[in-house]
Amino acid sequence: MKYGYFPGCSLERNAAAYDKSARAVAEPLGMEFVEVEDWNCCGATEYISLNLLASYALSARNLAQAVRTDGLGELVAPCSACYLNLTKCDKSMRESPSLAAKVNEALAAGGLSYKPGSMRVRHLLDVIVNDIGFEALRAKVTRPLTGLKVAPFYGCFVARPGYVQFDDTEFPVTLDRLLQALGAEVVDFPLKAQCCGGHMTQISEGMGLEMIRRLVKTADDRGADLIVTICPMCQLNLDAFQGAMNRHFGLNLHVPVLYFTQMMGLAFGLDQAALGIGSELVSSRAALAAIGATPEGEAGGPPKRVKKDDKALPMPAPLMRA
Amino acid sequence: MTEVFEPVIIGFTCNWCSYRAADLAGIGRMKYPPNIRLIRLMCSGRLDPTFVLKALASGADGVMISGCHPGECHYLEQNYKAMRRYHLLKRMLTQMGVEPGRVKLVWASAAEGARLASEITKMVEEVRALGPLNWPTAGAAAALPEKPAALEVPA
Amino acid sequence: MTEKIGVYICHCGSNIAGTVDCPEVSRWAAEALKARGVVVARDYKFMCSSLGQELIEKDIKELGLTRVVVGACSPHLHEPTFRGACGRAGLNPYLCEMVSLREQVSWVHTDKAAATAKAKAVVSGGVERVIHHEPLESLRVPIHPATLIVGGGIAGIQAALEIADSGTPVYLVEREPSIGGHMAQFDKTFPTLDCSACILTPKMVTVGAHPNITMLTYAEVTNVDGFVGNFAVTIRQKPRYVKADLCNGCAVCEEKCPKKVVDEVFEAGLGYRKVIYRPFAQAVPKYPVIDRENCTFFLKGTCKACEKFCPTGAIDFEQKEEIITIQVGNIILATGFDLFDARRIPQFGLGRLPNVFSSLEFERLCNAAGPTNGRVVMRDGVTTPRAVGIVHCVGSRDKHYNNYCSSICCMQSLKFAHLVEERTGATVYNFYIDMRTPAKGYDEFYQRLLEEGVIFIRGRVAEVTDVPQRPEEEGRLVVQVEDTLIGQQRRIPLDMVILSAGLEPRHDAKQVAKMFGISCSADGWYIEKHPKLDPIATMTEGIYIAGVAQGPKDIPASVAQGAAAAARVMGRIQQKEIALEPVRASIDETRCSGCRICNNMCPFNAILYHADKAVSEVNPALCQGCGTCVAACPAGAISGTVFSDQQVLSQLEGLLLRNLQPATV
Amino acid sequence: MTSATAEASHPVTVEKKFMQQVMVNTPGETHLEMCIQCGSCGGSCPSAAEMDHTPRSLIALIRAGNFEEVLSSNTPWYCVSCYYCTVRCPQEIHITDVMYTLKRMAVHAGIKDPCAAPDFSKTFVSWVENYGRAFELGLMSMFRLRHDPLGVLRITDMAVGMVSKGRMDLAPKSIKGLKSLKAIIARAKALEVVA
Repeated sequence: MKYGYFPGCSLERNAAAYDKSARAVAEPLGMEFVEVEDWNCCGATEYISLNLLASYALSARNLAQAVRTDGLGELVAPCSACYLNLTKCDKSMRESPSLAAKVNEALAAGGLSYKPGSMRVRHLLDVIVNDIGFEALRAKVTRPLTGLKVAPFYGCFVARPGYVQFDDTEFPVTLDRLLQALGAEVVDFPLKAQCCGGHMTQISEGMGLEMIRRLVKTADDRGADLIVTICPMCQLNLDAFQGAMNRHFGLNLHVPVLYFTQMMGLAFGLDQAALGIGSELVSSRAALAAIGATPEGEAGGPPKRVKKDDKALPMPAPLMRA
Repeated sequence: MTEVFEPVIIGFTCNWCSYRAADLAGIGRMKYPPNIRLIRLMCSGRLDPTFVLKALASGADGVMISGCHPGECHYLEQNYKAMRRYHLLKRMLTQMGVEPGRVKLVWASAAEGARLASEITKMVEEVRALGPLNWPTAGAAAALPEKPAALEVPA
Repeated sequence: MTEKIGVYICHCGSNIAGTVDCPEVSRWAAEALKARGVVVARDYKFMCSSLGQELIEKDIKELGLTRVVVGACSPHLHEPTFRGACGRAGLNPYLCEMVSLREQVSWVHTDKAAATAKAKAVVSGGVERVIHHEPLESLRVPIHPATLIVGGGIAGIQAALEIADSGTPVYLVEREPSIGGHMAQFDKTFPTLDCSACILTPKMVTVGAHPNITMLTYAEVTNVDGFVGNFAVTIRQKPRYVKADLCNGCAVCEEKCPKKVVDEVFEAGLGYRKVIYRPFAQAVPKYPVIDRENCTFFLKGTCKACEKFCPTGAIDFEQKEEIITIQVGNIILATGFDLFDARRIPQFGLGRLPNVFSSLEFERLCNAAGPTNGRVVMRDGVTTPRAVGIVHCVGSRDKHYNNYCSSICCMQSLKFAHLVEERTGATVYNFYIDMRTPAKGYDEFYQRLLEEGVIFIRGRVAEVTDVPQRPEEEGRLVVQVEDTLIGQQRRIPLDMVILSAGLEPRHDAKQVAKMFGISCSADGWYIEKHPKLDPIATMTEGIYIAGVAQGPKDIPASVAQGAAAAARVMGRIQQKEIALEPVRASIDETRCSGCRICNNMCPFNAILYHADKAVSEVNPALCQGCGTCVAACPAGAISGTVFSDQQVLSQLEGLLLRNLQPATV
Repeated sequence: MTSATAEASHPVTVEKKFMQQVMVNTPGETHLEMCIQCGSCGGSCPSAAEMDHTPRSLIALIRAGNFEEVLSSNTPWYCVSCYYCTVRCPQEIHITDVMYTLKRMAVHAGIKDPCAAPDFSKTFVSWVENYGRAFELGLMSMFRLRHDPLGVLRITDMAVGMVSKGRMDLAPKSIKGLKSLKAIIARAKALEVVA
């Protein structure tokens, strides 16, 4: 399958490992990524805070470029922020013709135009889970991640606000299932769709670090060997700021943070270097050594219905199970 | 007041769902344009296609047919018959050069006053855009010894 | 002959006159429609008042009116009134036509000129139509004295007792093995805190013993035919695998049955029951049922413990389901509600966090006859909570789930708060959006809870979590909420959280409504005939609704509505027969070509074909007057009273004011 | 539509005017008049602790027409746009988008920055406008130097780590079509009208 590919600024540099691993696993899964020609920054959450139209124009330019690059109509964004901005732009333009007209008037200044709805923007996780599917994934696993306890971390934008809804807004499960398909043991991680803090570390360090602490601490409490992310911003906060966080709170947590594409690569038996493993600041070497170890019994997770003889009262089964 | 074309639309409602929806719209003081005038039938199944032709021929610019939702007919399944006749009628009307927008089938349960009101508002706008239906003998209907009705702002 | 028509325009106070220039409309009618036979046109403040009606009667007598047109509210409201007036003055009631100037003109339009113009057209339509009215006699249908009540909850029980006591037969159909409904699951009832079972079970017993009541429990209505006065109802009696005539309710079978399963219905999933069971000790009827899905004998072919130990040999594994058909004149639907499944709001933790309980789970938890004998303990079955949070509006007042207020949750939550406080001494928090305690003695109960020191935090709970942020939160549940009265986010550590889930229409309410020919509101509740003046009847003659099935309400309101529905039915039975609109189709044999197109148009098989004469004929007893055959007849041989082609087409002419042009007159 | 009729029938109050301004400047349909003040937003907000008003009370202030208080509030600037408030709002109000609107209105009205956030956004945007792409190191260092010089020290090891791992550029890199991008942004800004 052929997709337009929008790496975004982070994947160029700080999340190069994400880019690398994404491209590395695409091949065995029979996905072809065609990178968008001369794309620009999506504006993150900052641009729209200052100029509405200009921020839409930024994303619209990317969409226009994508249409130019290939007529496939499907654009994959591994970065959740880019994914959100691109979908937001397309949706708003579809819903408001007057806005669309203005945006196109702006694009015209650069000799471009974009017809709302002509690009279907999707997150990499969505594509892998729904186009490739778990069966195909399992088929590709040569080195199952058995023995590895992972905390799946979705962050905000894949779950919310849900301009494109492929998972639950509160307790998403697709990444859990994907990791299970790779053989890893998924720990019950209730904060999986919480916010990583975004730019908070910059504008209010204490708050930002506190938000990071909650996530890392909980993953650690729940017995996770590592946290698996699907977004470069989340990875940056949880990984790069983990040291600062430890110092700030006098903690000594050490929970490595990898991308789900890196986990896939590992399970597919690809070479660690080819997946950019090692570029994380909190080293994952020790954690990854656990792979192959025999898993212990169920960690966390809601308790099963209790036996009759037990004093405990039965409880309803959860509606959604990973 | 500027001279806007005020279409006249005849609405056929069934006694059990859509006529009561119209009552409900009233009870809820929901606003819609005064361009529609309703005729009560027992069931949309009673609607003889010639009623619609007669309406258009006699000066109506559009006709709305409404009844209970499919599966909710007070007479079990008669609205399905209405639906079949509607589709035949539509084809025939297009043959006769009547714009499709002039005849509309709208399902409205007794609880859907708001829905009916908004459907009426929509249709009046569409027919206003289409302009008068210039069938022979038509035209006289709108002509009342009154100034043209003002366009309502639907709530 | 030309008719003498009287036109009467009602002001309805300012309801119509506020937007329609009524005097102008009647002036216009008298003038413009003179040529069409209008001899008098009047407008009056309230046509429906006795004075207004006298106006019409006087004119009929003095001016010899042969037709009457009243422009007022919806015919669904006052048509009987004005037909009555005509009748009293010696004019056939069906020579009166009512057009709606209120619901369909003044209330929905704002521009006075336009509304007045439309009113004129509507009146003119009425005048043209009435010309073609014929004098008719209303059809009189006998009322079968028996009544069907669907649903054995408190509303159905009340209705059944009222009617049975009046001396006419009642069939009470209940889906579950016992009557009692949700009320039987409760321990206490607000605001008086009297024991639910103590006030309910006597009524249940009376029902069970009542000579005029036939109880059909563990049974469901599968089909309804016919119309008011004479419904034919088909009921499926599920096999109990217990012979009612032999069983003495000793419950030895229950005791001996080796298999336990979680009771998802009566115990709300919080407790267990045997596979042969009565939902609860005071169940009515007293005979148990075997749950086939789980019975070891039905699964593996061995066991039969119940049969071995039954002293009366009442167990019968061979029992088959029975199809019962009954004739009834009226039907009351009291099918109740389903509890909103709070697991649909994952951030509240039900099903994920052990110590989060649904409201029904808690009802069972605090019930003396419940799984813990009324001990309020945490999910482990032993620990007493020190701090308990009660979350209001779960699944209610939320566009994602149910937009409406479930109306009982505030009081229910106050009741829970009191019970928890009383039985555990725990600190109790209520998290509410708005406190709604409108009925008799309710706000006093709120006051009492305030006195008891229950804590109230105004704010809709954002989430319930087991992830600690501060040391004091370790190992506990935490409710995160904005305390909107101080404008701060708070995290309250708790041991137990109770979700006051809202009320929802039964999952199958739509199918049931369809089966009985009534309709559901957008929310899924059964629609009453009039929201204020007739909250008991439905749009369908002979079908009444009572209890929560009509909309969220508490026990006193359900009882009141059950009794009201009963009174209505008893009135009907008293009259012995009911007058129906003579809306019927008839075939003119001379014009019928015998093409038989109409035959399969009729859903009621009211049209029979006489092969000998090669003509079709309508059986007026079966015809319901939908008119589909009238529209279908290629020869125009079928005509429908009250809605004849002529009547409709003339009204059309009138509405389009074609009647004003001499050419077409 | 409701407000439309209301407007037609009687003059719009100060309160309504400001609320409608906010709604007009927010893409999509958001209905601040529908807020029932339940606090789902304030309860869900991960950074509520930093805010001078919870989102809920900010909406109350908007409806009270108190625009000075609203536009000078730090609440929108501490919004991390996690969209929890938006998806949990029982009235389906697009609270996060409203926060963006309030930021734009504040900047447009030239309100004094209530915290460091506005400058962070401005710095970020300046890099994007001059190069077409974001430049983390530049962003962080420049911004830090301006706001808390000592903070730079606290993140040096991190920065060094990032650079040594090859995760941070030392110089910004710019896109080919920079000229056209600048033209697009310029035109967009010219077209942007904040009510």
